[in-house]
Amino acid sequence: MAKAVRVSAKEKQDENRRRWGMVIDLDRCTGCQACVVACHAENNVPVVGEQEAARSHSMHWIRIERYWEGEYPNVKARFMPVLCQHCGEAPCEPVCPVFATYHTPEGLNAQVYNRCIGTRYCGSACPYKVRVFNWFRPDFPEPLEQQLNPDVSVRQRGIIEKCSFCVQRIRRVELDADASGREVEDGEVQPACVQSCPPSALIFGDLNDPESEASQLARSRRAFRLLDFLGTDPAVIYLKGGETNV
Amino acid sequence: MGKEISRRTFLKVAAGAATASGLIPQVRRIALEPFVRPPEEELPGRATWFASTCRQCPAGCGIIVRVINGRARKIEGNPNHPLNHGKLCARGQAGLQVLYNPDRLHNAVRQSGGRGSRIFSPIPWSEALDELTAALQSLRDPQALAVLAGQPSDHLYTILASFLEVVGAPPAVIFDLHTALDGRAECASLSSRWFGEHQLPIYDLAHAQVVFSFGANLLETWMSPVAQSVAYGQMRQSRLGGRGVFVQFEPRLSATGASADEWIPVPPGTEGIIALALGRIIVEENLGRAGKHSDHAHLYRNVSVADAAQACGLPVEELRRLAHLFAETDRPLAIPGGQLTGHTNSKQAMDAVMALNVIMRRLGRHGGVFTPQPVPAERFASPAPTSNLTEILDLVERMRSGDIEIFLIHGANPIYELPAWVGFKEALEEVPLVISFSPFVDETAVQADLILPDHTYLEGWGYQVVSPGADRPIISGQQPVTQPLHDTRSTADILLSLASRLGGAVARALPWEDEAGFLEESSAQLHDNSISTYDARTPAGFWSLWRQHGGWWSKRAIKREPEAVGMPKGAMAVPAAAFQGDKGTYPFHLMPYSSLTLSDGRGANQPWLQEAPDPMTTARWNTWIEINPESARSLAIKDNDMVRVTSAYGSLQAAVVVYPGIRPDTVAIPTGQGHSDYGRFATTRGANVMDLLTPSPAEQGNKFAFCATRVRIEKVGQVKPLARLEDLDGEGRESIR
Amino acid sequence: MSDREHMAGDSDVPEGQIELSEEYRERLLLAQRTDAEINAAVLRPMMETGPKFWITVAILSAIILWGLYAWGYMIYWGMGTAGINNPVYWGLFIATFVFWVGISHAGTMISAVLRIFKADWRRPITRGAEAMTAFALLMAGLYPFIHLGRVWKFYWMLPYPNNRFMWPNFQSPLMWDMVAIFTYLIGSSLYLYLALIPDMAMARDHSVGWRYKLYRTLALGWRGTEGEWHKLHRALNIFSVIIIPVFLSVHSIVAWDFAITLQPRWHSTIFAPYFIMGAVYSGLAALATILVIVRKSMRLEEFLRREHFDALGKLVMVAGLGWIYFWFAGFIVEWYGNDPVTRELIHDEVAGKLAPLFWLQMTANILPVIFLAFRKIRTNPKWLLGFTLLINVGMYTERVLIVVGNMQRNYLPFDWGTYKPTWVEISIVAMTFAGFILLYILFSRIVPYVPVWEIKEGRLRYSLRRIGRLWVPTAAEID
Amino acid sequence: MEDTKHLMGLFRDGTETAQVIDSLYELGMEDRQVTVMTGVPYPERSLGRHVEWLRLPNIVLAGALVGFFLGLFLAVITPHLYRLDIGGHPTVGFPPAAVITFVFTMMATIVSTFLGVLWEMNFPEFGPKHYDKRVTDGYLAVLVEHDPSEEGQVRKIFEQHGCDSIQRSERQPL
Repeated sequence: MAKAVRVSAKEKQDENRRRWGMVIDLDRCTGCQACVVACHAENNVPVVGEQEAARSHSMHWIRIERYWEGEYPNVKARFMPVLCQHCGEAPCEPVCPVFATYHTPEGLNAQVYNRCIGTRYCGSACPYKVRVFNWFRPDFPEPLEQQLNPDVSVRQRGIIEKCSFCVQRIRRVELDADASGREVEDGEVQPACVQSCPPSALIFGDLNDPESEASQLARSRRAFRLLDFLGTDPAVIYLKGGETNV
Repeated sequence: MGKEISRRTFLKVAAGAATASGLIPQVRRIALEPFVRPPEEELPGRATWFASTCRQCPAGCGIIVRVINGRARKIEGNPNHPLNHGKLCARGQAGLQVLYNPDRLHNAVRQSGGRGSRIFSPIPWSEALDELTAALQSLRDPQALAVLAGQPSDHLYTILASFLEVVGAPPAVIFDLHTALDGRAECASLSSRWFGEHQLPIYDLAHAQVVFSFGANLLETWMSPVAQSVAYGQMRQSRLGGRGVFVQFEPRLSATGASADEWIPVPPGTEGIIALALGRIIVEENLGRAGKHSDHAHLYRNVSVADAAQACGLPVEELRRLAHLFAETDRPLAIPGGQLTGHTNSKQAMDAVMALNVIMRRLGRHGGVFTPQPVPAERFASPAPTSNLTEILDLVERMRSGDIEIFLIHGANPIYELPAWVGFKEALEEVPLVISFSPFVDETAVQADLILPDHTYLEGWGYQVVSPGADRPIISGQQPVTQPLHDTRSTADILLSLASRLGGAVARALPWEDEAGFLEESSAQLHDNSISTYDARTPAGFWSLWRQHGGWWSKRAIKREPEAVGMPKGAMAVPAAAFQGDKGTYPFHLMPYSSLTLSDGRGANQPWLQEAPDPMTTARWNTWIEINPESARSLAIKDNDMVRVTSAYGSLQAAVVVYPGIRPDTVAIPTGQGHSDYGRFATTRGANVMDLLTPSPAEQGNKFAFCATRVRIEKVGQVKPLARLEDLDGEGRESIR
Repeated sequence: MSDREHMAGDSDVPEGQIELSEEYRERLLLAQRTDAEINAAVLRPMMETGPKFWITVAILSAIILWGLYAWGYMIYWGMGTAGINNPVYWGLFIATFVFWVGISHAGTMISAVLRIFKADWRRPITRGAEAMTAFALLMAGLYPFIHLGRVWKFYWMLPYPNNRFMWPNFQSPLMWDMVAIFTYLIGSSLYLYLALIPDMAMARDHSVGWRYKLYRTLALGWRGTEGEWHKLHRALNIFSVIIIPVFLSVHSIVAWDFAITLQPRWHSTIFAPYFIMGAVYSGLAALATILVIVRKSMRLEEFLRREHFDALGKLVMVAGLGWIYFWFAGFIVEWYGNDPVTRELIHDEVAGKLAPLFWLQMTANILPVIFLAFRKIRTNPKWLLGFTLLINVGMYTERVLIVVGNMQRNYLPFDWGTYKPTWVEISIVAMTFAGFILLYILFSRIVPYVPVWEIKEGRLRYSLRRIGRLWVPTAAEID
Repeated sequence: MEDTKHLMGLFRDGTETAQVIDSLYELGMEDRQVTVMTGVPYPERSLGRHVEWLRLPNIVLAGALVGFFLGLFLAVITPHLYRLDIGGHPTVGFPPAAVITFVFTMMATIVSTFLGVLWEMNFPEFGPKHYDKRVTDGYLAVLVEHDPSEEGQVRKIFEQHGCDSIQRSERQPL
């Protein structure tokens, strides 16, 4: 891991390096919350209960924003899943005093739980408000703790966590591919949300690979990025709803 | 592994598995082994995947469960399964919290303080079985044994049906609220009425160009939402370009309606009238490329478009536009279901919608309507039916009059799920012996003498004949993925032990040692079948592959064209829907709808589902009532105000969600909350909308007319901030003021 | 005596015939006293602690203990016991932090800036101002700890490498914050202490018991030789030059904590000077408040006179005008830009949910500026107390609006939030207010509140000179 | 040192004191033999003494340099020891480095000023010293270290200028 972490600026510019990214087809998203629950299950995201949820203390790593357009009877609602955008120029990263969040060479905005001391500065700096804080000790009444994914740590109270693009799955696939001496194939890595999404609104892949499904979709004329004008260079690309690609 | 499995899904599965083949069959009996002496398939820290079937709703999606060190850790869709193609909905993902629920019963219990006392004392299984056997033996009349089950796994249904038949008891009544709100019984009745089939029709959503859905929330809970969502994704953005159009007709904008291109807010109960009017316009103007409509003109003889336009509050021009939109395409599709079936005119309305498919020649066509191919084996040919309200009312009546001496209940929670007016709880009190098989102490189990908890579905065996199916016959196999957590026992095994204890004809009719033996024998019926996706030399090998694949299915798509043998012959008419409650006193239509996450309330004990926001209101953990902004303004109520909702039958309190997507004359309340029992996560929150429903008079046909109640709304002066994910100051709009 | 002789000697004043107008006479008031009398006047209220004092200490200690309990409770159960949430990640804690850092700015303003400009009226109030700086900074310095999610790991921010030779991230404004506040705390404490040494010697010479031991230790062996005075002067001059850029940098960095984010209304270049101006404004107002209270409770009327209130009132007024100017300079750009989020934020403040706070802020910050323009109000302790208290209510509100008001809104309306402080936050904030007051009153009982040697030095420089019919005091430019 | 004695005179007036010092110099006293203690800082040279040359500015400057380089080390060198990409920023950027270097320079300057002046003053120094408590009550104390033979002359000078109190001074705890 240390090798993966210590990367010079020159190495970073290596063209062959992956940039993991996600394409979210808003035309397919039905707002069904499968990704939300899948994420809770995969990443041991705690549940906070009604009282704390009402105080905006809930901890979803991915949320489906619902926006109304128009008034009754010509009213429409649109869904937009929002998760960590894994910005290339992430505003959350430089503000952390202890380097608890940084950019991996593969384009992930990584959060080092063990390093975090809970200044919540990254959360304030994030324009997408996707960083969630452990407001309380996580509570898993017995035997619910047996549902926990052993590949993902359970976070302590007082630290920030957020979507990791299921880095544990990425690593597993990469290690397995390395072990058998082959390249990671497109679509082989599927974060829990992508895996579960019934209408396949979420597509994950290497944006630097022009052949990958994600990068092909990212070139669609429906493509846009959330708050692109801020210049954060997100790795999550949305495809506008209500239109075709052609 | 069929060709449909892409390489990546195969790799993904293989990567997690300890052995070279993708999925590992669960061995039939696993001795309890400590962690340091792992069973041979278990490597510490290495994941094993088991294929099984999701039982969170009756759809029967295939799942694979990641098991590490003997404990289930994650549920995912089975990528090989032809129904859900590796996808899974929120409820399916939350299945782990059924298994690991902290409020499960740990063993068989007797309610020692009397029914409703909630004082339980554990009893050994032998004693429970003795008692049950004795009770059955002392039964004077086998007709005094009644069983109510909620969409049981098909293997349990088969065993149960044989058991009841051989002891001479009436067949089990099958009811649960989830399928009732889907209108499953109505849809089945439509299928048998029109096509002479007892299986539900299949709508080829993926390939339709224009989809008109009349009340079916097919992306949320209706029938097989994952399969329909997968198809919806293909309809929207097929990789070849082209994009289907989707129009939803319903009084309240559901999440499905929100995904539609157009939402037509029809007055409750007029969906069928609109369908008729559309048909009339199509026939009259001879729209579309499907040939002449003269064959069907007689159906619409008595339809007046102008009257229909008035009834549904839409201009005639709008109806014409919709008719053109529907007809002037190659592959239109009309789907009836869901809350359409909650009206008194549902039969005629369903006919009217299905007729649109017929006049556009959509039966058996690409992107049209199909009937499923039955599984080619006798054992699987007759999956569990769904009872209608008449059968339930009949059961209640017999209970009330003291005709029932033993009442067994499995997988259903009628005290919570049935409308309060049915009086199930009161009727139950007349039954001398009530035995529940619920793994949880729910509202009905609390009224039982004995609770003999079944395994949860991740610990138990079973199979489910998928219906409505995908494009081929499918049996989703269910197998234990982990040791039973507690001292629970499979209900099917209990029936088999009962049979052997009773002896005689009963034992002969149910000769299996246990349910796994029954399953193995059943699977053998498909051994050597030519359409099977896998085959083995021996039945034992076949049974092993069955468990490895998570069931059985055909290797290729088999779609059957339905024959509309029973379609209406004469002119169709849809009567005005009747509503209970005076319009002056009760100005609003009440629309109970199935919660996307909690479904009919069975999800309420799973914190992941409680915490997952409702997609439209983003509310969590409670009950709310949706009111049009205009109506809210006229009543001077705001978001989060508590209101009392009163119908002619009952009343409840709920917090208000001012909801732009609902008709001003309608209010909507989701199901699922308001539990008085059912564990720590479910209780003490919200209200049960079923308490409000008002009975329809018998002359309107004993339908479960859940949309036919009228209510009034009064402010109670309290404020209850709902746990909404969305911030209300944003007013739900993306653009800022 | 010696000074009277000075006057007489230099100016030939006929004894008993001088007609000084009141404002001039006031300035010479102390000239009538001997050094010993001045010493006694300063030391007496220090030594006298009546029941009122102990009751106050008891109440403050109780508040502090309760606040510590609340803090412990929050550490044990998690930050969620406070009202902060997503997206309002920073609440009352950070607002109060900014407030205390702001309060700390007046001490330096008074003693360093006025020392450089040789404004003689500063002399009696410098120590009170410097103490305010040090204690306000101590309270401000608590907040970064209170605010940490895992306070038990606070030392990870200290500049030392971990076992992988990873140092803290010096690109983070929080690191700047930490070192700047630490620097300022050290600087202001040392500055306070250096100027205290001769007075410690004075107190040593006039006390017995534990006080004698304390003062003797703190005086470090001061005798008042020429060399000592000379070196002390040089050091104080160097200090007053260095501490000014430090004090400017501290509040700039606090402002940059906010301004470097992409949050609309925070992301502004004017934030640093605006914060500094606000800090000076609130700090000077707080100083005036404290002086009025200390003057009354410690009977220091002789030292803290109308001339000080007059001058301080003018400074507060000027700082207030500056604050209004900077506020407006920021506001007009934001208003004109009409960016949707900024517009929403402004709307929310001016006419929305935050309107009561906003108008409280504007009233409380602008009204005193108008009233303090009148000399009669400036020099009346009661009015001054009222208006300066009002200013700090206004400035506290301003911090809350900046931190909380802005965090409640962002680019995605779905994720807006509402913030309500809980008992935990309120208790902890109250703890720091009580802690500040307690430290301050204990300080005022332990060290001479009025810098005696500076006053005596000031007296040396005055003489009377006749201009026409008037005798006016004149000050010599000696160093 | 045993053959020198200390005499301390207390005066009330600065001018008189200056004249005493002048007279003492005329007597052939050296600078180091005469110490003046005051409760008030008299302006430099007002009492006719030589002004000492101070090392304080050099100490401060040295401290500032140390702080500058420490700041530079932290801001510029340490990020290279464990390189992490954060937000697309370069490993070292001018503005953060400037802030850190500035603050550390200032911190070191402040600390070195304080330590420097203590060092210059030989503080802390709690041993017995020649002192009179009346200094802080406004008296100017002139302490003369003299040969026993000169005592009379010194006393005379003191008396001539209206000395309030002349005493043999012994070291005493402060």
